[in-house]
Amino acid sequence: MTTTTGPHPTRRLLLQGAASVALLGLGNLPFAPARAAANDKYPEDAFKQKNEADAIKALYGKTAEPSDKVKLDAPEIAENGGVVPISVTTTLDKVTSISFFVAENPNALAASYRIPDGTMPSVANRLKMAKTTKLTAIVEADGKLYSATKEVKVTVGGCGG
Amino acid sequence: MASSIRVRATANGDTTEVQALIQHPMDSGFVKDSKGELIPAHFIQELKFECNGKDVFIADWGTAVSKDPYVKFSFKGARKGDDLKVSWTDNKGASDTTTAKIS
Amino acid sequence: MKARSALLLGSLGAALVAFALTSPRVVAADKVDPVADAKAFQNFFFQKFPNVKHEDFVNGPYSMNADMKRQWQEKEEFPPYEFALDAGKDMFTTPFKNGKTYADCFPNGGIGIRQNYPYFDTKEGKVVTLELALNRCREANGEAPYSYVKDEMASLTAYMAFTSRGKPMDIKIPDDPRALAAFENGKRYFYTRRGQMNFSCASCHVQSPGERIRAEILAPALGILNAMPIYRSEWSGMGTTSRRFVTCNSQTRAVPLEPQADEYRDVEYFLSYVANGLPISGPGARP
Amino acid sequence: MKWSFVLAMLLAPMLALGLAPAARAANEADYKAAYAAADAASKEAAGLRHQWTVTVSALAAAKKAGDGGDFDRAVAAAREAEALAKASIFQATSEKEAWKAMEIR
Repeated sequence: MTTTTGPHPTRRLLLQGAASVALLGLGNLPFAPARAAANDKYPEDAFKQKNEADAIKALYGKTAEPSDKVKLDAPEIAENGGVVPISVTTTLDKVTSISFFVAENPNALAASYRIPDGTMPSVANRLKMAKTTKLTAIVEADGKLYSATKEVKVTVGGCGG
Repeated sequence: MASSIRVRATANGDTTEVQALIQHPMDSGFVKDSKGELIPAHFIQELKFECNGKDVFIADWGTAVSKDPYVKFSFKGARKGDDLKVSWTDNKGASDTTTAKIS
Repeated sequence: MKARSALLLGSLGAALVAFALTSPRVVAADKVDPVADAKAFQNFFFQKFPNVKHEDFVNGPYSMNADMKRQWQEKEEFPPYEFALDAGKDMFTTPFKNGKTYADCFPNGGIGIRQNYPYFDTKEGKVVTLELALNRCREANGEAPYSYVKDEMASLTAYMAFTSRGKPMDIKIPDDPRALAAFENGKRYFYTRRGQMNFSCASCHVQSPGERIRAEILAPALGILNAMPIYRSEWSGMGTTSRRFVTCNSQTRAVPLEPQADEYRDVEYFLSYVANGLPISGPGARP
Repeated sequence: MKWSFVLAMLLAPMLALGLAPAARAANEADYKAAYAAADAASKEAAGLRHQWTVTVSALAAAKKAGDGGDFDRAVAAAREAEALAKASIFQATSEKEAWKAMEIR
């Protein structure tokens, strides 16, 4: 198994990610009005986006900032890439949407949940991951986006056959 | 035919915890079958939970949700004995619905 | 001439003595002693993993790794074998065309008896496993047998296992030389290296349980069948004991035998007997 | 020690190539003979219930190449299948006693 990259490169990735998103954000401000909350119908376009930054933009139309108020719980090594138990909870209030992005999947956006008021801001679900990947959970609270990220190692099992 | 949705909704105090397991292949469209042909995408896109006439939770799912999908959440404002309506539709237009009593 | 024959006799005698000394166990091994084997087998694992509770061994890889155990417990809140369990319950109570049901084929109506399977059938002189008994019940009632590696059989065994959950494994070996031979044959199969990888079951499940084989953690051999049948995320579906044996063989690049071949029945007999006393935990969820 | 080891590693392949006789192209008769030998060994391995999956696939590859007239590849695959089958036969016979070494006593 290739040795995994140390912590500093993931920070570098994050910075690059954030930088490119910011640029994109600036780039299309004039013509695409940023939609405030996740709209109420099935976000078809967001699910089609390949990479994470485009998916976030298509779903929320704005960028997220990492926040330690978003608690993302995922295994360090997935027992199986087909069934990875993942959950997120947050102490932020006025949460209207929670979404999960699996960077290395064919389409980054995995699942998005609309949280009406009166519903607790926490979700547990089981997602598929194609390979070792960065997993990002995004919480939309009071119109702003907060994120948490974790790396999940994924590989096949058994001795090969 | 038994419903494809298994729901457990338990209320303690004002908070109701809901767990759902749904029988569905959730084919992503990226997987090949034994003969090497792509299995077409067939996955639940929207899963809705309603209680006392109000949506309490709506899931928009893509191709990365596991087979026989599971979800857990909790919400306030319901009491023991209330009905929780659960319904899903998939990308082929199929759907299923069930109603569970909050215990 | 006399000297030479004396010399010959002397060397023969020495050889015999040497043979006896060097392999006392070999002589003793000829007499099959399942009770001693089971005790030695269990002690090996209890000493190798002193802080694993004895009954935890039946949880396979999850008894070996905390992170995996957490993922398992999350799955167990609403386990993926729920559907197979319900299907098995329906099938168990749906009568055959001739009006009979599985309950008529099994002691106690098939409820709470999984811990006694496999058993040695003295009439047939062979080991009979739960999967074999279920198919024989179907054939006896004019129904087509199920595949040993597909979902229908897994649903039936899942329901029967569920009705025995927590009961200690209770396999009997009658005082019948053929039963002892079947036990020994199962033991031999378990320790015999096969396939191009040149692994035996013991290479992974005795020498390195708890260690990783790529993404998976290897389960200890003790109690490894107590959770059968299992829902495997790898297969995203149910798996019977037969399916597990067949796929394990092909992983080591050994051509699998036909399901319910004598060797598989005997190795299931051996593995179940040495796990006597450990609780049934089927149906199980595994990676 | 390290240098001599590296040197040996470099020399060995060159020597082997140089010495190999200029093999003429295999013909159908060579293929038939090689396949028959491989098939016999494979059947023996199967009889001992110790067959390897790689033997079966090498044998199939040999047949496919043979049917397609590519006798060089067919003979090579047949020889590989025979070697694999013989290895599995050796494994079966040696394990008759060797398994006891791993037995928990």
